[in-house]
Amino acid sequence: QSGEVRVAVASNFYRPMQALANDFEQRSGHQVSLSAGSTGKLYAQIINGAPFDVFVAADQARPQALIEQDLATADSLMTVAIGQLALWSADAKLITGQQQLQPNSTIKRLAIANPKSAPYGAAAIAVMEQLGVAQYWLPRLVQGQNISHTYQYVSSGNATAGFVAVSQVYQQGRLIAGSAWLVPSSLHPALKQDAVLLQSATTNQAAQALIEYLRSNAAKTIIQSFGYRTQSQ
Amino acid sequence: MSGVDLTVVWLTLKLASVVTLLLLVIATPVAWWLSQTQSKLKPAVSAIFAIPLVLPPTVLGFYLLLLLGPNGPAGQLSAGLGLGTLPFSFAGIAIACAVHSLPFVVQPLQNAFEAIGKRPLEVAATLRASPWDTFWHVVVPMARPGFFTAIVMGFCHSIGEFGVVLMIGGNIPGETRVLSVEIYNHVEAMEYSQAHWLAGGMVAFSFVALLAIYIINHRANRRGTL
Amino acid sequence: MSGVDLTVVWLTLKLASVVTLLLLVIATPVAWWLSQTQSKLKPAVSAIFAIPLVLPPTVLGFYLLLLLGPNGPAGQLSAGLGLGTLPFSFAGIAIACAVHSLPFVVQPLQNAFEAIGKRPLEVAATLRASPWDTFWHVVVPMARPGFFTAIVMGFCHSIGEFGVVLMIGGNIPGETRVLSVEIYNHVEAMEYSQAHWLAGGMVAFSFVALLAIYIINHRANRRGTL
Amino acid sequence: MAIVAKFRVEREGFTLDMALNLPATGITALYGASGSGKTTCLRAIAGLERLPNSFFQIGTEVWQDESNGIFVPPHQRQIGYVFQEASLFPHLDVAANLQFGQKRIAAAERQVSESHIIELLGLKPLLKRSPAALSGGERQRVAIARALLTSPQLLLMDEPLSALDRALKQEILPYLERLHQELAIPVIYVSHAADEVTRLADHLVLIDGGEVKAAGPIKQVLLDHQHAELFNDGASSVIEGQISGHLEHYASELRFGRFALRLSQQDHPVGQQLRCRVFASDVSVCLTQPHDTSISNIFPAKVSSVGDGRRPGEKLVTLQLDQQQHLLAQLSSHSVERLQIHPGHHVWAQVKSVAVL
Amino acid sequence: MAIVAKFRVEREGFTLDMALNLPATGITALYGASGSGKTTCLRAIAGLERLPNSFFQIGTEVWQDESNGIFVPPHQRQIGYVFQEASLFPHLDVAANLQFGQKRIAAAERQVSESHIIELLGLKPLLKRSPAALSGGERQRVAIARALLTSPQLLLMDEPLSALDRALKQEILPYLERLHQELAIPVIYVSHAADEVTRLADHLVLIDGGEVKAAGPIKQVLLDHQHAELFNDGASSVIEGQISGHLEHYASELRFGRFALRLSQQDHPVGQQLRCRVFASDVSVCLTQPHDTSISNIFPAKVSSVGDGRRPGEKLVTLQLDQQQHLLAQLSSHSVERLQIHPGHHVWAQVKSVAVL
Ligand SMILES: Nc1ncnc2c1ncn2[C@@H]1O[C@H](COP(=O)(O)OP(=O)(O)OP(=O)(O)O)[C@@H](O)[C@H]1O
Ligand SMILES: Nc1ncnc2c1ncn2[C@@H]1O[C@H](COP(=O)(O)OP(=O)(O)OP(=O)(O)O)[C@@H](O)[C@H]1O
Ligand code: MOO
Ligand SMILES: [Mg+2]
Ligand SMILES: [Mg+2]
Repeated sequence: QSGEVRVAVASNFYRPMQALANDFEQRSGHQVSLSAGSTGKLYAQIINGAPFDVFVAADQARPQALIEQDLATADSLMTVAIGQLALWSADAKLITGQQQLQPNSTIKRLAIANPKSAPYGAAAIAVMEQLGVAQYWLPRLVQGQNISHTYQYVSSGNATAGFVAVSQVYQQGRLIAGSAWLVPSSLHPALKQDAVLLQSATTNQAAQALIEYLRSNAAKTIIQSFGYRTQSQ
Repeated sequence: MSGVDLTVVWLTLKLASVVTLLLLVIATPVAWWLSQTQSKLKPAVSAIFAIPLVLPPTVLGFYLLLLLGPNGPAGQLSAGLGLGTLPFSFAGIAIACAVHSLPFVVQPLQNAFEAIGKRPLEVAATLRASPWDTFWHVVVPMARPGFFTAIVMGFCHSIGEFGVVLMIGGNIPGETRVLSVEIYNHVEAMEYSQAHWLAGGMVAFSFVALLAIYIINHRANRRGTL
Repeated sequence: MSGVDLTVVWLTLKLASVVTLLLLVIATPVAWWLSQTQSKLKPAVSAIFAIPLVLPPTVLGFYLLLLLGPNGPAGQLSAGLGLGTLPFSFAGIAIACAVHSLPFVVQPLQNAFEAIGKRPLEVAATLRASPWDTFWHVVVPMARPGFFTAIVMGFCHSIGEFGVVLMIGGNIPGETRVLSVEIYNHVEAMEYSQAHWLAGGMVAFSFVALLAIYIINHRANRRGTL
Repeated sequence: MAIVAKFRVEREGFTLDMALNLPATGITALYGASGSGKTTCLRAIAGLERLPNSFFQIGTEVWQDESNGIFVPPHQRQIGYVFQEASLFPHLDVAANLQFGQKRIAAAERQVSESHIIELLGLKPLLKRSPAALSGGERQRVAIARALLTSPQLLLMDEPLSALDRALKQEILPYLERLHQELAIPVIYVSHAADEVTRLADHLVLIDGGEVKAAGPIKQVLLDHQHAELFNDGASSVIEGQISGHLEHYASELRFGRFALRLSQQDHPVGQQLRCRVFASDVSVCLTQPHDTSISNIFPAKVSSVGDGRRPGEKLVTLQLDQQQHLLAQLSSHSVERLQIHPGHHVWAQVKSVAVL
Repeated sequence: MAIVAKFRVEREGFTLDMALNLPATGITALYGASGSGKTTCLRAIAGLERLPNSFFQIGTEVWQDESNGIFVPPHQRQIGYVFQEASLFPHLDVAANLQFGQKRIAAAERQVSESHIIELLGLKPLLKRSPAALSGGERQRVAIARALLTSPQLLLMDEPLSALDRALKQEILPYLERLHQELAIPVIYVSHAADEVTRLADHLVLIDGGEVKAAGPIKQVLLDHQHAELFNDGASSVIEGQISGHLEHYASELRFGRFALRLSQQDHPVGQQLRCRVFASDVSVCLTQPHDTSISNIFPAKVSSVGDGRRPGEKLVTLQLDQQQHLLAQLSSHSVERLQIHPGHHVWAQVKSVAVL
């Protein structure tokens, strides 16, 4: 019989999650309802009794913290996707590679996500440190609250370029607009996004089915099509 | 607009209406007390009722979440009374929203009440109207501009309410996902054209609605006092 | 509190003060016009000035970003005037914040102006006061409760302003990182104890500040009219 | 029935300290200079001002007795109040203003006819107007009508007629008189206008600097030379009598003691008690009985005293008609000297005009 | 100097249509029933009400001429205005209210002494008070002082004294008179009180239903029987003469034509023009010259007409003293018949009292 599963999903993963949910609903007959929010907010809501079954975070820390508090089941923990970082500009000619990150760049203002709350932001800082240009960029940064704000800063031209998620600027493996440099994942800690089944949903078969589904290859194909990498089993 | 969006619009209007009603019920006696009292507590009470303004909505939402959640004192009380907990329910966002908009409603009412002065109350008393009667038949009609402002501000602010609702409500479709949250969802999903449509529609609708009530109010004012 | 936090507090107070001033400068003539006009445009203008209430702050911020950005009409104008673009600057968040808080300031002022009635203006005219003179020496003092409310609401709302600032500001330390954003960041980052300290401090400080001005206002009221 | 009141309050530069003992019938005038405390006293009676250590009783009902913690709030006192500044409700039209109080009393208690009052006060064309579209006098008339329509047990009026012109006053005054005669509503009436007071009042309370300087039946208070200065309307005396007949030439005759006074025609039936006021300035004196004069009211009298008038060169002469009745005459010292008017002399008092009260 | 005004406006149930041509000197009274349009007219003069198709000119200054698009806003008209309801600024204390207008005129133009006015109107103890802590009369006095302190070119007063008691009026009236004599400020004065009007006014405009019924020098207007009803104060006549001497017994003598009138003592020097009002009700008639009467003013006169008085049973008799001077006498029809008073008869007019204007 068909059940219902309520998913709290980090905003950056909202689009792939919609596609995943559609596919899952067709396959299983279960109903999925999505609640998007920042990872930190969703976490705060869950520890205060939010009625969610599955939590798809933007990082690994929050699902881990839930498991430690016995609010999520440890055996359900999985890495759903691994984010990729891109230096992107709305200007089609601007970004030709990492050289635009060197001092005296044509980039006037560089947008990143808030490194404190968004993993993509922390990753961007790591990249700049790796390249030894962090000191140069620090006073030239603007921070979006999350990766979606960051994207908006760049796409509206307010920031010349910014570190965004590949998933935001690529579709079917092609850049949608502007110019970009795909940041090698070796330059920053992996942007692993974990999902977990919440303790309150251990008897919810639809929720368990969704966790199962997320591990499936079908799901991975969809996730990859949004510009994420997935973990090999 | 899709079927989902209509639910969202409906929920938004319902929220704004419920909150406005709630606000009037709470703010009217508070504002009246503040306007009439000689008590030394007046500044303290006034300050308390202005506090929700100072806190960022998300932060306010966060603390309301802590307070009303299953571990919070208010949450334990409401659970103990068999009411369950309020966050992530329509009642929850309505209450949170009301807390956040309270100052916008208390202030204009208080100003309107104070502007009436003592004389009309005295006249009403000499015409045998009890304080309660006077309140309804003299104070309320004479404070009409204040009520009008309070209602417009309370209603509009509830429609635009976002941070508190998102925090307390949890973006749950059909229950707590209101228009502002839906626009946020579209933006997050990079569905900008939908976001533009929704936001544009919201502005257009609000403008027409506001225009209508301002025109009605304008007429009523002309008919009424100078 | 750390050194960083003090910068943030300072910036927040500066923002709120600048915005409040800006609001008074913009809202006072608008409210005065609205209170005096016989024009048919009155309801339309009123409605326009209420619109910022309806839009969720983040959405408003989003559109202001588009409008003020280098590709937006306002941005091109400001760039053409050699002013650069406004987003990610203190001036930018101040303007955005002012747009968002405008209704809270226009409304109480308008109500206060309307409550004065025509007679004091007539009396002032027969005592040789020009309209300008009358405005400053009769209207403003008589509308004191309205100005008080407008200032409190504008100032507090600017302190609590969040969505718009977040969007337009870019969280630049010392420039656009204000208290509300800082607390929000702590909440997001699971740094709850820092969030509690900051939020608690903010509430406590605001309460004391509000209490002080309410007490002063209370005294002034007593001394003034009945 | 009596009204007993004791009010005391200290204000910056003003102390009110009044003890009043008034009959709870008829019209009592509070008369005094600007700032003497009339409005404060009226407000205290209505309960609008709760003065500490005060007491107010009307008949058997105690409305305020602070020593026993009694204070009946204003809306439970069956009063009508006409404020010094007509205070109409700006959000109601004239008709709704009128009905405001009337609606709030039981139908059985309504003793005042709405249509009658509307006609009397000429409010018909104003009923649908907003108070802002009324002239000053029109506003005041509406306020009077509104207070009357609550059929009060006690009517308090703070200079209700001062915004009205004489013709309107002349119409309203008899109505107020009749009202209090027919309905026996006691009225406390604040006025600056001596003619209103003398016409209307049965009792007079002279107030000065927050204190009661004199109180009593108007005839008594007015006759006392001492109060002429306070009352400020020129000395006068009051004649009370019975209508004894209606004469040709639109005249009526009032009998008092063994005398008769010729008046302009009165509507009242024969036998009706009537009160007239004779200003000292309207009384002249002849040594011999005048015959071919247009003055109709001439009485033999005995000079009982000669006092100083208000201004130098003026004398106030008290003339005794009989045991009961005195008349005051204001004469120039010149005439007093020329005619040798001294106490004990017999003269003829000519009364040029009489104001029926 | 003259004031020329033409105002027209239609309101629900009221039409104002006035053309006025007044001297821009002295005091002009607007007199009329409640709702007759006095306040509207005054507001139009001040420019507070901008009536369409209207015109106003004072001296050579045109303040309003709609056909030429001229409209001087109120604050540029050098007027003083006392509103019907004292409209003090609630946010200012009495002193600041007084200074509000004074501060706004150049020091050189200040012709009215602040300390003098404060003393005259007894405002000293009130200076630090808030308007809310004043009695009704006190508020009105502050409003009068405030208007005077702007040293206006034209003073507009809307029933300024109706909230004041007689004693205060008696103090303020002479001041207003002197003010307009010394400073030559023309005054337009709305009043219901006939005694104020006759005392103060040089010109009288009778208004009824939004129209001017009569206008002219007060002596002329009052003498016309027709207007007695409108003026509503009882008929009277005005005597204008010169003080010819001060007598013993605190009396003065006024010479008019070949007659002399005995008055209470006047402060004015010999030679001073003076105006008195004689109410018809204060004049009685004898067929033979009375001798032993206290009435000092007795004149031979010829009956020139006998008309009906205001009430049945009353006659208004015009007595001619000489070519110039008439006196009105109000007699009962009874007396007229008894004494056979007909036009052409010679009688003695006894004037019991005279009001110095
Ligand atoms: N805004 C208005 N709309 C309609 N009628 C009005 C308005 N204002 C005044 N009136 C009417 O105009 C007439 C004249 O009013 P105005 O105030 O000039 O009278 P007034 O002579 O000053 O009377 P009062 O002695 O009672 O003050 C009145 O009948 C009044 O009802
Ligand atoms: N709130 C107050 N504070 C201080 N003094 C006051 C206050 N209210 C009234 N007074 C003073 O009390 C005195 C009496 O005032 P009240 O209004 O009773 O006078 P009134 O006799 O009615 O005078 P009027 O004839 O001028 O209306 C006045 O001197 C007034 O200034
Ligand atoms: O989806 Mo996030 O947690 O706002 O980057
Ligand atoms: Mg009074
Ligand atoms: Mg008037």
